[in-house]
Amino acid sequence: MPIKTVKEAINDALVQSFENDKNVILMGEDIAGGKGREQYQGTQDAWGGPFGVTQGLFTKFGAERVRDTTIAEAGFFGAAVGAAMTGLRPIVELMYVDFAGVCFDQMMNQAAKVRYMFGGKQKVPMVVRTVVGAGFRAGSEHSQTLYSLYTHIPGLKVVAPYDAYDAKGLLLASIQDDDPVIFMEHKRLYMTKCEVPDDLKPIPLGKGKIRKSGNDITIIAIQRMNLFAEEAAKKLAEDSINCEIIDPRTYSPLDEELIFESVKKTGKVIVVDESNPKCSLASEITSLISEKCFSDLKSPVAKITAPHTPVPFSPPMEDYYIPSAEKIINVAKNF
Amino acid sequence: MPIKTVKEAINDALVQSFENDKNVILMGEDIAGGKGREQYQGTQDAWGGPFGVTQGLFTKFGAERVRDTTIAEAGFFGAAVGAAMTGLRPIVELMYVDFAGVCFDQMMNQAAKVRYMFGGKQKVPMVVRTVVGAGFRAGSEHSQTLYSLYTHIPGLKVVAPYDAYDAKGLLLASIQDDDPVIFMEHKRLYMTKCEVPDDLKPIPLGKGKIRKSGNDITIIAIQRMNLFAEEAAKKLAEDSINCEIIDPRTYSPLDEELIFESVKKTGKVIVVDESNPKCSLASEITSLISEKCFSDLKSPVAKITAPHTPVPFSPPMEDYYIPSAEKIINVAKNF
Amino acid sequence: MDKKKLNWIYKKLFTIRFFEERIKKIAKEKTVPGYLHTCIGSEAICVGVMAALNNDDWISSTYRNHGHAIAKDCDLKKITSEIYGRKTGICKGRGGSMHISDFDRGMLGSFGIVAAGPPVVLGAALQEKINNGKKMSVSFFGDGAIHNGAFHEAAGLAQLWNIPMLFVCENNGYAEATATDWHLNTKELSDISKAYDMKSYQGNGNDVFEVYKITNEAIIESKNNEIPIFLEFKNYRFSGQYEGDTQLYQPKEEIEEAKNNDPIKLAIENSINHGLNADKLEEIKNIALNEVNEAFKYAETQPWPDPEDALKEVYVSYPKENI
Amino acid sequence: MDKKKLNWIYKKLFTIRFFEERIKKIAKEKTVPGYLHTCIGSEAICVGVMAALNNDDWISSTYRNHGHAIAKDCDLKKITSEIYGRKTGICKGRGGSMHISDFDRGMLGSFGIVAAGPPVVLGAALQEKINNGKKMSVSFFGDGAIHNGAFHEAAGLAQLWNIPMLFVCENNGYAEATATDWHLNTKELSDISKAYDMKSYQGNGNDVFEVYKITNEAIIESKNNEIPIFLEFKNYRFSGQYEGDTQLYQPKEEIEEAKNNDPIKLAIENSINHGLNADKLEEIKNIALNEVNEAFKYAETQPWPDPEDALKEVYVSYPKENI
Ligand SMILES: Cc1ncc(C[n+]2csc(CCOP(=O)(O)OP(=O)(O)O)c2C)c(N)n1
Ligand SMILES: Cc1ncc(C[n+]2csc(CCOP(=O)(O)OP(=O)(O)O)c2C)c(N)n1
Ligand SMILES: [Mg+2]
Ligand SMILES: [Mg+2]
Repeated sequence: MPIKTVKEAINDALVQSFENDKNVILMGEDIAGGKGREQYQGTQDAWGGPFGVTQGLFTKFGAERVRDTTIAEAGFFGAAVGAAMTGLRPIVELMYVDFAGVCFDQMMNQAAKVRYMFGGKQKVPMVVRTVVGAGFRAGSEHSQTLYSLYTHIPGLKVVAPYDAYDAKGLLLASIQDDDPVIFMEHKRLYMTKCEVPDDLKPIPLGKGKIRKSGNDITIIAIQRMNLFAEEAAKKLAEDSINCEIIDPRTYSPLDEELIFESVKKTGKVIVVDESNPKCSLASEITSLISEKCFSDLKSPVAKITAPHTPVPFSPPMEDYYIPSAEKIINVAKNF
Repeated sequence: MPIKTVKEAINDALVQSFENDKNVILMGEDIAGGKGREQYQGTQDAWGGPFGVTQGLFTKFGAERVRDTTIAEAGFFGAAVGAAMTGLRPIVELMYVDFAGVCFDQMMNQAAKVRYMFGGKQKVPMVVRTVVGAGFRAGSEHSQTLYSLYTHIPGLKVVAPYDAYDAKGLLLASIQDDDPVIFMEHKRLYMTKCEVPDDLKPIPLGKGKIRKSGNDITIIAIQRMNLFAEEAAKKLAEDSINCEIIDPRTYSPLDEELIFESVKKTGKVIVVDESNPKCSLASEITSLISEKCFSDLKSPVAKITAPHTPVPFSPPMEDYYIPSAEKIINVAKNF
Repeated sequence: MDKKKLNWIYKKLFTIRFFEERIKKIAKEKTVPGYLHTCIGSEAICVGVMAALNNDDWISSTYRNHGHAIAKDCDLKKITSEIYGRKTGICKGRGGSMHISDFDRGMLGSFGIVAAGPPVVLGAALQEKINNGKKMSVSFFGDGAIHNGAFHEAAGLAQLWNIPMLFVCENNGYAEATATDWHLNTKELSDISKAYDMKSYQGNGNDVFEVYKITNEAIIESKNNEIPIFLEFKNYRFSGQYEGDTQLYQPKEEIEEAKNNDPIKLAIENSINHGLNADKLEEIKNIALNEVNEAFKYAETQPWPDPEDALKEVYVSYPKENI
Repeated sequence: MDKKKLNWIYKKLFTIRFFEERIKKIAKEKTVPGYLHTCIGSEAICVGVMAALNNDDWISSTYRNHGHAIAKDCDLKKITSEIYGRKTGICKGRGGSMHISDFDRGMLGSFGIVAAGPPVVLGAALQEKINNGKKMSVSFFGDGAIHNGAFHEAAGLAQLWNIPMLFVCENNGYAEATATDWHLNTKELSDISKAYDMKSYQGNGNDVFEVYKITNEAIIESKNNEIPIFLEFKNYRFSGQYEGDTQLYQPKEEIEEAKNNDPIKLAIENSINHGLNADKLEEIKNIALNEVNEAFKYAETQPWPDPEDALKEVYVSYPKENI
């Protein structure tokens, strides 16, 4: 089976979706980089966005469907809403999720609410692809995750794949989905690899995944945190602590059943989230477990999150900011 | 002692702050309503914003300090950040918190982060006054609370008073505070009254309030939910269930101690939040309690929130959407 | 102009005026819940623009949407029922007066957020362009919206991408309590379009025939040249920002003067020139009034939604237990 | 021009160029963490504008801020230390290259969000106006920022409120990988200011003396008439968007041609006319190079921050246990 990076898997899913459905279009900044000077051949499509994820699409599918935008997120996010309502399946790029604040209104008040408040006649099948995450030495304004901002808003779906397999399967599903989906790609995962079948089917939104089964402790890991969860689980296995790792994969809707079942089995839970702690996914999942698995819990759910600070630039501070395998191990050993 | 509405108390706090500190200014839409036609006397200052909260300020303090803005929230919120950094104490109005999405970037990335990411030399003493809340038959785009959006962001403080006394004291403190504060006023509370001393001192941010003491159940009520908590507590008293009601009043920072002490005493908790449930304040508080008071809890913390839907317009649906005294009573009785 | 269209125009003008007057009445009586924004003084713009559109063309509106919805031929009874918050409302009672919208009539939505509409309409127009569709796309917004970034971003992209669409700005003299000229930097509001080299036209928003003519021509030009066009129609906001607004900031003299240009008055005065005699006019008026009365009668007696309807149609698909 | 200023200008030009060339080198060697945006080709704009400013005037910058910080006389060692992520960095290592900023030098901030700066500078300028302050306020941004709503909202308010300030647009031909003219609706970029009837001037951004002259005159006009002014300086972005960018989209011929107008080359050619002889020029160059070398030597040996420093200075006051 072919081995792919997350980046390639996403590109594959995009190409496949473009080929299968002529209503799929893409809008974003610098996705047609270089096309500015038409007189120079061979320079277009040089970028595909800053991470090169969409490279090749402009050449393959043309300027009509692969639309290079100005730095006007409120404008083209709104356009995606209108295009989605009238029949297209637009994908829009928010280059970094840190820019969420310049176009949050179109997601929160239009994309999320038109179906509901206008009486159910409309649907908004759009996907926001965006890049999240710390650990890139990218500073306070290019490193946030902000999962919870979108998860809080009814009407939006939130998806955050960990590996290339899930990235492809979930993106295919997101593009086919009839609701607005925020699809979050972690910049530190782009180059990670795994096997991805060419004929991979869409993975239904709202279904979590047990990345490792175990009986002693449930680790619920948000996106990149699966990396640390796996590391920790390996180390803990040496001490005969057998962890179950759950990747919820989608945060709205959340696969509560999968989580609760695991907690019933283990009675001990660690939730690991790279976000700031207050009103985070970690808080949400913790509160759900505390409510629904009250008598199953042997000790309080442990939350491991970033502190309540912006993301610092300097490596020692940023490394301290991000949850780690060590932190998970420490908590696990103290249960 | 004078009896004041929340509206009057806020106006008082504004006037007092303007008088005490010449660096205090106000920016917002329609706060100088009518001034547009200078040739007509007596028509200016007719509005004071849609709820009339700032009425009189324009006449008292003039156009220089009471700035009528265009509908350009990203522009004047950013201006508030710059003005605050350079010595003023700007207050800006976000007419309804539902418009948060058009100017969230300036709060999340500038107001909240400049101090931290630029090395601690700067401070941003600004206050965002905004109107929140359902129950006004104002539909999906004028009824949200969005407490958790701001609470999630490190660098911001979040304040939400329930009564006129707290509104005045907390607003005085917010304006004197050296950090950016989101001050949330609930539209359904504006006309409620209580005693407010003329010489009320600022109430420190980060201190909750026990609105009623009791031993059996702790009800933690977010802003307007205190109304229902009190109603419920009265009814429950008839059944000899003695509730303690805690109003955290500020959500960032949160008075965790006060909450934990109460939970230690009662072992039973209901958190009531008018917001949508996911990644809400209710989830945050629930997760904190579940972690820190694990062995004190006799049953799982009960969350009472709105459903995961936009706010519907029609009264029967909106009433169903909003938590109620009945819902609190039902939960309490089933503990 | 053909007779049918002429009759349609007059009927719509009267319907909107009668409707809004009735709304003002029930607002005073507090018969209906929530905010009510009426559009008395905007009838010629609503009707003139819509007369130039096909039934299935796309529009967006704002919280001040009654006139647009009526002129877009949305069901009057269902509009009214929506304002009353009833189950049979055009949005099933979930929207209310501010969000009246009927997708089946090309109404993309009535947005409560100032300047949220132009980007959305840009998207509909983009879709038409990509699919070689024939529908025109029109965004209605007020003089206050031109200061907002979302308008600018939509305008810039529309021009850049050669998107046929109309930006229709109703300059009614006020944004809430603030007079238009209090906030205007340029001599004319439509000068804002210079930032994008966008074609623009101004017209008398009180003259339904002028509005119709300008819009008609603009649509042809926009489609033929594949360009967006900015239209500014000047009129006067006789109503307050919302019902209950004291309007203290609107000088009496100003209101009186504006009455000379009341769009309904002008239309009546013009009717003879267009070959509509007094009897016919009276007949149309009566039909309009009757329909309005019927709509309110209908709405008043409609059932309330079930409380649990609040939980429906948030998503196309989502696990029920997670709502 | 007095000698001191002249020397200052040349020294800053050289310092910035040497600094950025060194940054390019360490970027290749991967000596420093994170994104690095260099400003080779922007030296004349950075230095020309700052030469017209007082030391304590307010500016905002972007992620492409090294030149602005150096021209604003921020401590070179601390700038470098910041880029290296060290404890003695100008932002204590919390900002990094993208956020270099020194409030004590009037640098309000280097913002990573495109067009976030103009509104913030508007606020500083508003403060000066209200307090009858004397400081000028200048927002630097790129050609890409003019499409963003935040720029438009700030520009509109500045004009409306008669705020003396400068909107300085560096039109360096590219916004990331996208050529300026690919996105421009108007013939000239500065035409965007027409939307606000805002005064605007264009200048050759490669000629430090022209930039200085235009800025100087604009400051006087802006202060005297209490108006904002929009300045467009054209130059060329020799660097990629960030270090590591392949720049495939920048045609070779274009780069070669631009070299004829390299701001440093032009300044050297012009030096004689300004009464600076070759020896003096060489001396200044050496001092500049030396300072850059010292700064990097300093930075390389600085201590790392303590990990727990991550928890500091989020707020002025906040309970520690809640962080
Ligand atoms: C982003 C945003 N800011 C503020 C408001 C509050 N608001 C509602 S209507 C209005 C005035 C709009 O005036 P105009 O565009 O002229 O439309 P009109 O009401 O005259 O039709 C304002 C400020 C809003 N709805 N959205
Ligand atoms: C709101 C926002 N959208 C997108 C980006 C990503 N981005 C960073 S720089 C840039 C291009 C800016 O170009 P320009 O304004 O010309 O400045 P230059 O880099 O040429 O100095 C973009 C799109 C951003 N930082 N902020
Ligand atoms: Mg108006
Ligand atoms: Mg540029």
